[in-house]
Amino acid sequence: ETKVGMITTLSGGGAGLGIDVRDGFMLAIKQSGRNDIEVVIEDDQRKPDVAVQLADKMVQSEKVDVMTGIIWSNLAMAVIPSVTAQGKFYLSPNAGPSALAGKGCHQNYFNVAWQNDNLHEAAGAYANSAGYGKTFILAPNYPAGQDALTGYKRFFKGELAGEIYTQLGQTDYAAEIAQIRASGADSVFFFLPGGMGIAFLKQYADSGVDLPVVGPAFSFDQGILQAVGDAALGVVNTSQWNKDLDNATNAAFVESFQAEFGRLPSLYASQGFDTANLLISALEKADVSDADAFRAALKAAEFASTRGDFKFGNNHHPIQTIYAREVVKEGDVYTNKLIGPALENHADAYAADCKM
Amino acid sequence: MMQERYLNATIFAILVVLPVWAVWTDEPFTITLMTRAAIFALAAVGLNIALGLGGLVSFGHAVFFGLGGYAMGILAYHAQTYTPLLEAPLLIEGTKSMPVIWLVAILVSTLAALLIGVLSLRTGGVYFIMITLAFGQMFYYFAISWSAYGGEDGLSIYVRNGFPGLNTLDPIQFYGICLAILSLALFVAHRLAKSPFGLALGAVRQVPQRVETVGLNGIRLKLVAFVISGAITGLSGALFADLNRFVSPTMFSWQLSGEIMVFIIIGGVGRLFGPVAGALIFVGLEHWLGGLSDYWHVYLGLLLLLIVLFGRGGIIGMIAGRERSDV
Amino acid sequence: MSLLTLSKVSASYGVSQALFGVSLKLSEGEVMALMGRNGMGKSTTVKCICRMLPAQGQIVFDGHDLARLPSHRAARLGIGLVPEGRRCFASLTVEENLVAAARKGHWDMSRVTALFPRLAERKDQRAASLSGGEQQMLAIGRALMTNPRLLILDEATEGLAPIIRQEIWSAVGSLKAQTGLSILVIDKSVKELRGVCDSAVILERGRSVWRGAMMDLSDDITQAHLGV
Amino acid sequence: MSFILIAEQVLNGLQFGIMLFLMAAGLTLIFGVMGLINLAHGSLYMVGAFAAAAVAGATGSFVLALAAAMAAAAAAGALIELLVIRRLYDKDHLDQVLATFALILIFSEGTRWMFGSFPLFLQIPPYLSGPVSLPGGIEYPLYRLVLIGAGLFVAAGLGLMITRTRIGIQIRAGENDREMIAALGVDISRLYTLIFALGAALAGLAGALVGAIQSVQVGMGEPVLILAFVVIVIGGIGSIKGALVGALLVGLTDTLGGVFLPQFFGLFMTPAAASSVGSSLASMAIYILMGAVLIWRPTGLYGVRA
Amino acid sequence: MSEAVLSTYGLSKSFGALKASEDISLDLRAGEIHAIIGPNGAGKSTLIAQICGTLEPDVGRVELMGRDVTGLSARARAKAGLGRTFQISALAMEDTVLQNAVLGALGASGRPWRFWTPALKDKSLVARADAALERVGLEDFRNMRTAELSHGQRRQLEVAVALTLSPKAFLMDEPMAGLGMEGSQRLTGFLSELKQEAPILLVEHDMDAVFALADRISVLVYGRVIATGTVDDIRANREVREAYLGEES
Ligand SMILES: Nc1ncnc2c1ncn2[C@@H]1O[C@H](COP(=O)(O)OP(=O)(O)OP(=O)(O)O)[C@@H](O)[C@H]1O
Ligand SMILES: Nc1ncnc2c1ncn2[C@@H]1O[C@H](COP(=O)(O)OP(=O)(O)OP(=O)(O)O)[C@@H](O)[C@H]1O
Ligand SMILES: [Mg+2]
Ligand SMILES: [Mg+2]
Repeated sequence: ETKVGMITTLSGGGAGLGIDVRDGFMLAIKQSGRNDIEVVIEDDQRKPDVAVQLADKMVQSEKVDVMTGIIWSNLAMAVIPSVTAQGKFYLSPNAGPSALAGKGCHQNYFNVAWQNDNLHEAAGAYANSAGYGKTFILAPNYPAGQDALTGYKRFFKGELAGEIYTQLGQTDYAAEIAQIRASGADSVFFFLPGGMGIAFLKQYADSGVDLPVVGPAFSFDQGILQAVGDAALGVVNTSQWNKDLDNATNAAFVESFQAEFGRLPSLYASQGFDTANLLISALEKADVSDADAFRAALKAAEFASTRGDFKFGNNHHPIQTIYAREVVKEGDVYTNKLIGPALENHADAYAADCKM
Repeated sequence: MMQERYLNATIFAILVVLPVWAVWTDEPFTITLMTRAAIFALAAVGLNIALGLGGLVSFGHAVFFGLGGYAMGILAYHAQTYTPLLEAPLLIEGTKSMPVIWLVAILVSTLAALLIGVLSLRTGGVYFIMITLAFGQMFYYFAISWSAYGGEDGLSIYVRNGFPGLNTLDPIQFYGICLAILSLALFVAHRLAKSPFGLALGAVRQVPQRVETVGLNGIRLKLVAFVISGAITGLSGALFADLNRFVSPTMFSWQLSGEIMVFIIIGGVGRLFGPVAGALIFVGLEHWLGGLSDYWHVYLGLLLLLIVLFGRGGIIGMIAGRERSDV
Repeated sequence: MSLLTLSKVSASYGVSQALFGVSLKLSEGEVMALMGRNGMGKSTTVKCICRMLPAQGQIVFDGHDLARLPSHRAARLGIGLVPEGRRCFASLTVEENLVAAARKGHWDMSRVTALFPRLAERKDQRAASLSGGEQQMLAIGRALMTNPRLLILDEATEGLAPIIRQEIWSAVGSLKAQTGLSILVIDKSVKELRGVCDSAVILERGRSVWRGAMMDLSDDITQAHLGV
Repeated sequence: MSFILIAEQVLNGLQFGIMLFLMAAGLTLIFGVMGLINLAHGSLYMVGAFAAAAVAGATGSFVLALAAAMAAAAAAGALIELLVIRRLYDKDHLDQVLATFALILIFSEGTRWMFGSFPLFLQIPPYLSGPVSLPGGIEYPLYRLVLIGAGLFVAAGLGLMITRTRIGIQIRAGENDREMIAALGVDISRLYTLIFALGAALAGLAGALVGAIQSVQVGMGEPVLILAFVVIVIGGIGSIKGALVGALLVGLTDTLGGVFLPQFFGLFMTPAAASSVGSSLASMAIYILMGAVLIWRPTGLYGVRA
Repeated sequence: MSEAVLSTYGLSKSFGALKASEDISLDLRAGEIHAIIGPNGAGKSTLIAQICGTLEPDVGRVELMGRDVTGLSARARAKAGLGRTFQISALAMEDTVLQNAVLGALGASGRPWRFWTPALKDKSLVARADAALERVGLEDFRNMRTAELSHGQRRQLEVAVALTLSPKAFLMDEPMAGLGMEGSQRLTGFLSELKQEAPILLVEHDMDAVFALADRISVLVYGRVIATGTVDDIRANREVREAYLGEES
């Protein structure tokens, strides 16, 4: 019997992501047919202090062996160090803050999604290949936003037409769009998660500025695209996964997810699904109580990932291919179509700092 | 109707007995919950001095909570990374000692309360509510973008700070510290309410013009109340940060200011044990309802509504009668 | 016929009971004084009539049982109140105070300002900055603008200059004569009440202890119940 | 920086201000006129946006969507007024804060219950989309001009209603002394229900109009709520004119602060640092503005002096 | 003639075009009651407000015991010895009668910055408060909640609070307002004793009381003092009768 604690966001504004991770995760558990895995799920309400409490509860009262589920970097930073310090395993299905990839890496911490910078780096690489020479970049003024612009700049070779930090939670982008229009840029890169991205794209589309837009998958994923509508059509975004990725695991996942929940899976659902499968693959080889063996089994990552090949780098973050994809409309549904790899077998920039 | 003093004693007994029972039955998480409630109660005891005694509806008390939290976060962060907090003009080192952190937390929130108070007390009523809210938002946005200390990610401290002679990592011992401080604060609040200062403050809340005509400075009375209030809430912030071994800008958020206020309203405004009752109930509800359904906020909302609509004077008022009695 | 009848009305503020059975009968066109020392329940009786305070017992106005009506319905039946403490709408101008609840009838802006020329002078001033006496005039004017059948004056001459008081009393007299208005008056000056009222009720500790025609109100009685 | 860009940013600031006014209008009405701190105002805004999105999705008509937004928000407003709010008028602000805080919880999660956790789709109709050219060579989205028009229209309508009509006078009288205005024969309860519903309808309208260019999602009302409070407090509670002026000030401060502060810091910092410091300050700017206004004028720009 | 405790010199105040006070010079002497009467809106309350410092005069000066207090705040004037009662009772309704009186004593002691010892255990404060309560005849009600007092008792408490401050001069704006006949008579008797303690500047429309109490009367009309004199002088003054008294008197 293995006990898994999942802390994720199930209420409030950001609940969609947490629900997808949970659904993907539970789907994999169900498909595995194992009934010796007990999953305790709690709602963190997207509040760091609540997440910390819940982590305490999982460790102290529920006595879980493995934890997972956190969506947001700030919550991850609050929970993961102390959980791993107490000897528990943590498998991150989404957040990958740089602090935990470099100096702060930990042998019991595995990230199954990406290091935060990855998708932005891929966006920079894509911009090069698309021949953009002068990009206007913007992101909210908080650590993930700062990482995003840094990540993009790390790979983008052209010049910057402008660089703006917007307010977190901002909903009106008229001023920024005016600056983009006046900047002489030939393309725009933005990282604006959630509602901010929806607002930006709608307003951008309505403004008459028609420079090409690049961004990470977060603003163009399945859960959100329907709300953006036509304004997102044709936008290129970067992701390590897409529903038309050509491998058998993925095809089966997409089909079974749709059958189970009546909606298309999102990036987050795929990450939840992969996380659970990684866990199951390790459990098949070793018991959690044998920490070293279990860790090695995780590290080996011998499971069928929805994104095809999957392996961990020395810092337990994925080394994977990140793709460019394009927003299209299939019938009534907005979704993404794969264009091609933007960065192949890409590791993160912090791995070298990890002494492990 | 139960007399308020017996009710208070009952509440206090819960604070003492429940954690002991939790240790007995090996339910460490119950202790964590109780610690959370005790710390929130402390924050609300602080606010209650401004709100209950002085009638100052501060919608920005999270400022002090957050400052206390960051006082702990920053000092411990520098201690844990062995970097000095300040080199010139004088060297200031970080620390992992709770008493020192508390002092700093109190000092910083006192200064902030002084500043905010001087500016905000020029206004009154709803404007006061809103200007304190504005200060809260300023601190919140500042903390989010202050990347030196983690910005929105906040700061994690890997090991709980120490208190001479105690093992703070043991939940019950840390709870003991929090309970002791809460009790002390309650005692202070009780004495304060009865003191000449408290009498004058109560009069300022009810009839400001009268206080002036007996030659007392109403604004200054309110300012001092606000500062004391901020200092206590600041101290609670430091404890909260230590409970979670983590600080983040959410400690400054208006939702948190609102929650501190909600504790008081649930418990009973201006009642000595109102904040304690309110915090216990709120934390309890949050915990029990959270397990019921994804949509548990609906139930929480309904319960709160019932309390306002039918429980005039908060829980304490419902049980011990509406009139504030002299305990 | 009787316009307003109270029988055995009692009422309380929270736990403390203020009225213990007040009865009175006021006829159409009658001017009645409600008398009593401080705190004996005069204003409380008025609040019960105006449905600002729940009451036990029977209150019948013009054949309608007031007990079941909300405050505004009672007022619409024709009860005009000049409350204790004036209660002008502080942030409204004088003119707005007057029109806020006006209903059509004999009394309109021009008649009210003719009665109190001062109000016309202060037409656009906010009520809060009026002098005490001006506010009192405004409160009376405001009640008249609703064109009531029963006017209730609760200490309506308080804080008014003697000369204005005299005018008000003579206005009360002519109101009765010209418009057949019924009036219930509370005032501290027994002497002045004697001049204008037809009948009186004396309250003591929340009970109506004396009722009768004004001319029957002897000095002994006032001495016993009012201390004067 | 070119003149056109500056002009355009000033226009953006004004436009944002009007948008804020649209969001604040209902709140001014309820807060200023009825003296009720309604934290649930943002929820009514959200209800409007969701209703609009649902109806637009079903019928494809934007006009119907707007009507539905107003109707749904008004109905929700009337309902909560009857069930909850009317018991709060004579209580102090604290109880109002708690009760309406509870309403936020109920509305937010209730909406999520009904509509799911994902943002909904609501779009500008084709006949209002795209930019138009203004004199001076400025390209400006037509829809935003429509928003400006709607905001000014609401401002004028509300202002007239409150200051000129008898209903307006009665409402203000009720704010001073509810019991007294009732004792004079005005059915203040019904009036307040109507006003609350009207305020809610305005919130719903704003939610739908603004939702079309922002995201329609659970929790969308909360940031709006705080901004709306800032606006009406700067303007002075109870003053429609104040709300309009306050909204324009906030809009200009926010927009121009966001644009120019980073550039200002760019004069002596690296672009990345300047952008970060500048935008931190910019995000605090409106609160600094509000603090400054209140310190200078403790009851706001057009508030009644004590 | 005894010396003036309180004097005003040329006080003037306008609200827009309205001259609420115009060049008002008057004084209050030891041991006397100086009544101010005049039509509604004549500027009596405005005058009181200027004397006690809640309203700033446009020009003019106020002196208390020979000291210029014009620049001082209301609070400083209260400290300097101006005792004031409010037209509408301003008392802490949730507190007891004693607590209200102790508040006054606390103000008189000038030391509200004591955070530990209970106020009601401070003997000197309580003694002072009790003395004042006894003075006005409220000693039996000292532990009652102020909200439960009758209107007349509240007025008495107002005076008691003012008494705790041992003022040099009293300012009273319509103290009889809302009192019944009997209550007015009692208060009249009380004020006639009180004036020995400190002189009273009295604004009142109750002519029975004014004529019974006042040593001197000043008549204010349209912001101007049109007459000052004894009760008999004023009663006999035709202008005053026309403007204010009417046929009564
Ligand atoms: N709001 C209130 N709450 C509690 N008790 C009250 C309230 N108002 C009046 N009372 C009490 O009810 C009793 C009757 O008061 P009421 O105001 O009716 O007297 P009154 O005859 O009008 O006196 P006055 O001449 O002083 O106006 C008094 O004992 C008073 O203390
Ligand atoms: N803030 C103000 N703005 C404009 N006018 C004012 C203001 N305050 C007072 N007034 C006017 O000044 C005049 C004098 O007012 P004041 O209150 O001094 O009169 P009063 O003599 O006390 O009258 P009363 O006997 O009726 O109380 C009144 O006409 C009043 O309307
Ligand atoms: Mg009365
Ligand atoms: Mg006056």
